[in-house]
Amino acid sequence: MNPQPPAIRLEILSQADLLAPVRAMLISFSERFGFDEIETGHLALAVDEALANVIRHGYESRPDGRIWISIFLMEEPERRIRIEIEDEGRQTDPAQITSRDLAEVRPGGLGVNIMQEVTDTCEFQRRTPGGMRLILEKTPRGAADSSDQNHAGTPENGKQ
Amino acid sequence: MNPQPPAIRLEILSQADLLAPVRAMLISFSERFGFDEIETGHLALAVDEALANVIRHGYESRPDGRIWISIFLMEEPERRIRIEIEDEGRQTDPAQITSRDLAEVRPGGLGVNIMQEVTDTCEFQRRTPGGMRLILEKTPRGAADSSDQNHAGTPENGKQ
Amino acid sequence: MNNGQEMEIQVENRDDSVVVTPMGEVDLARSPSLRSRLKQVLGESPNRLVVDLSQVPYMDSSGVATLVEALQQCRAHDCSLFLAGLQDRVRSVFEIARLDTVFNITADTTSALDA
Amino acid sequence: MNNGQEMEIQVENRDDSVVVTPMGEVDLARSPSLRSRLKQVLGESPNRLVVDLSQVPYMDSSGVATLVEALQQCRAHDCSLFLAGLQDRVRSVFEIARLDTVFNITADTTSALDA
Ligand SMILES: Nc1ncnc2c1ncn2[C@@H]1O[C@H](COP(=O)(O)OP(=O)(O)O)[C@@H](O)[C@H]1O
Ligand SMILES: Nc1ncnc2c1ncn2[C@@H]1O[C@H](COP(=O)(O)OP(=O)(O)O)[C@@H](O)[C@H]1O
Repeated sequence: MNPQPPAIRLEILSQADLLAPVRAMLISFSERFGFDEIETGHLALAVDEALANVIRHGYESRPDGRIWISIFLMEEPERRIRIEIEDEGRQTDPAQITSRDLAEVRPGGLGVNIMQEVTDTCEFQRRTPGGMRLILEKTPRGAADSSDQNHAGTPENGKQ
Repeated sequence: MNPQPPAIRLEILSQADLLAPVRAMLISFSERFGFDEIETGHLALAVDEALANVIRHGYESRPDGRIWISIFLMEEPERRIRIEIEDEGRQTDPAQITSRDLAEVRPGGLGVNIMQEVTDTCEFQRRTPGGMRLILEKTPRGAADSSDQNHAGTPENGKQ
Repeated sequence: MNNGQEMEIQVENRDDSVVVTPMGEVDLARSPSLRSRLKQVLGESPNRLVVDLSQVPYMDSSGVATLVEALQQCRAHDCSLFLAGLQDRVRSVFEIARLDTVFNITADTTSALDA
Repeated sequence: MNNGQEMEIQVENRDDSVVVTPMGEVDLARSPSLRSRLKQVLGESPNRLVVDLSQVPYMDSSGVATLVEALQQCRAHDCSLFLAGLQDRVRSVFEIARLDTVFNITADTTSALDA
């Protein structure tokens, strides 16, 4: 399913302080992969929300859980980034992890909404033997347009 | 020797494009750990030089080698960051990995000098069964202040 | 880690209004300190609370949730809440969460104080 | 990856001087493109080569080695090389490598062209 190894695989402890370094890495990485500034921000946000949920729900805010973040660059059938987030925490039925109705104004229940909104794929799975896996995928907007690989839409070309 | 698990452990492929994301992560991480801006820049530089050497010498610029970067936060006997960089590449006698005489002006041979200059510990080891391990350690200046650890001779103090 | 959780937050009183200015990214590590500061400020029953977000380059749903909670407390105590000076990335999070029409959002603190 | 290796480099001819301005971080991924651009520029035998580093926030030893190589080529061809507008972090790398006295380093491109 992922024939190539991940370009980067990160293992972090379930500590909120580590969210900022992971975001910084992801922003630098996805800029070079051809995502524009807004998409890059959205990717970092999606991963941040996912990790925050693992810390709060998967590990109930214990600081010694482990979380793995794997980043794959895929070219087929279309150019995209795939990020897998895995934990050994509490399992939840994927069908139960859903976004709430946003009409009601209350704190909480926004993370899954945000992740779904800013990515192309957002899929939760149970891992064997324990923990959860979340798969996020996103294609750069520049990737589809005008032909094969000339990346006319990437930001570095837009900057004169 | 490292009783606690690393706060972050990264696995990357031996590709020069991945140096920038690793630096970005490290800068964000070490800022929060109490390193000032100059020290943060130096840490990122030391790790960048170390990874560049693994890519060029350890893996002879092959893109499919794996490199592991583990970041430990140590409090005893003094507050410091410890970064271990491990590979499965060509082994070299640690005694042979030395800095050259800087009096001779020529390209190359600067990386090990730089690493030694900007860190407190810079130690190469052979890994079993293969590859190399580099241990870098650095204490934030703020940590020990006023007393023994003020690093009066490092270049950042020479400025202005 | 060091003091990564501690976030610098400026608080300024102007007549019966209070301007709260968090400095830096608001994520799961930082939102608890914003939350407790807002609670403290609201305890002094201001008529108007302005949260100046011009120094916040990044906010995730934990930050948004903190502000929604402040909005509920404001509504319960007849205090008007304004969010001022949102950077594009932060505004985009409010839009995704469909909260951009729920909050009073102004261009800057001055317009919030004049509103 | 995409075109992470490709670095934007501006080249401007002024009389018999050339000003080369690399844009962005110069690390192992980027220094080969700086190297080949400098080679190409030196092939046209300018009297003076100014490398404007004001747009370079970061440089590692692969970038420094690239500039040392350019210095050697300049010396062999009677071209004078200037490094202009170094940011503090980049200057610090030259200091660590004891190369800050080997290169002609000027505050900006104008002073390099006037020198
Ligand atoms: N990693 C996870 N492990 C277990 N349960 C989760 C995980 N992520 C989300 N959930 C469940 O999905 C619900 C919705 O998540 P979210 O939209 O982020 O809102 P919130 O976390 O504020 O409740 C959570 O309340 C939780 O029950
Ligand atoms: N990770 C490594 N694996 C094997 N040999 C290394 C490694 N790092 C450095 N070396 C050896 O140490 C020497 C000095 O390294 P360095 O100071 O970075 O200069 P350069 O890489 O430009 O030669 C190298 O030429 C190489 O022989």
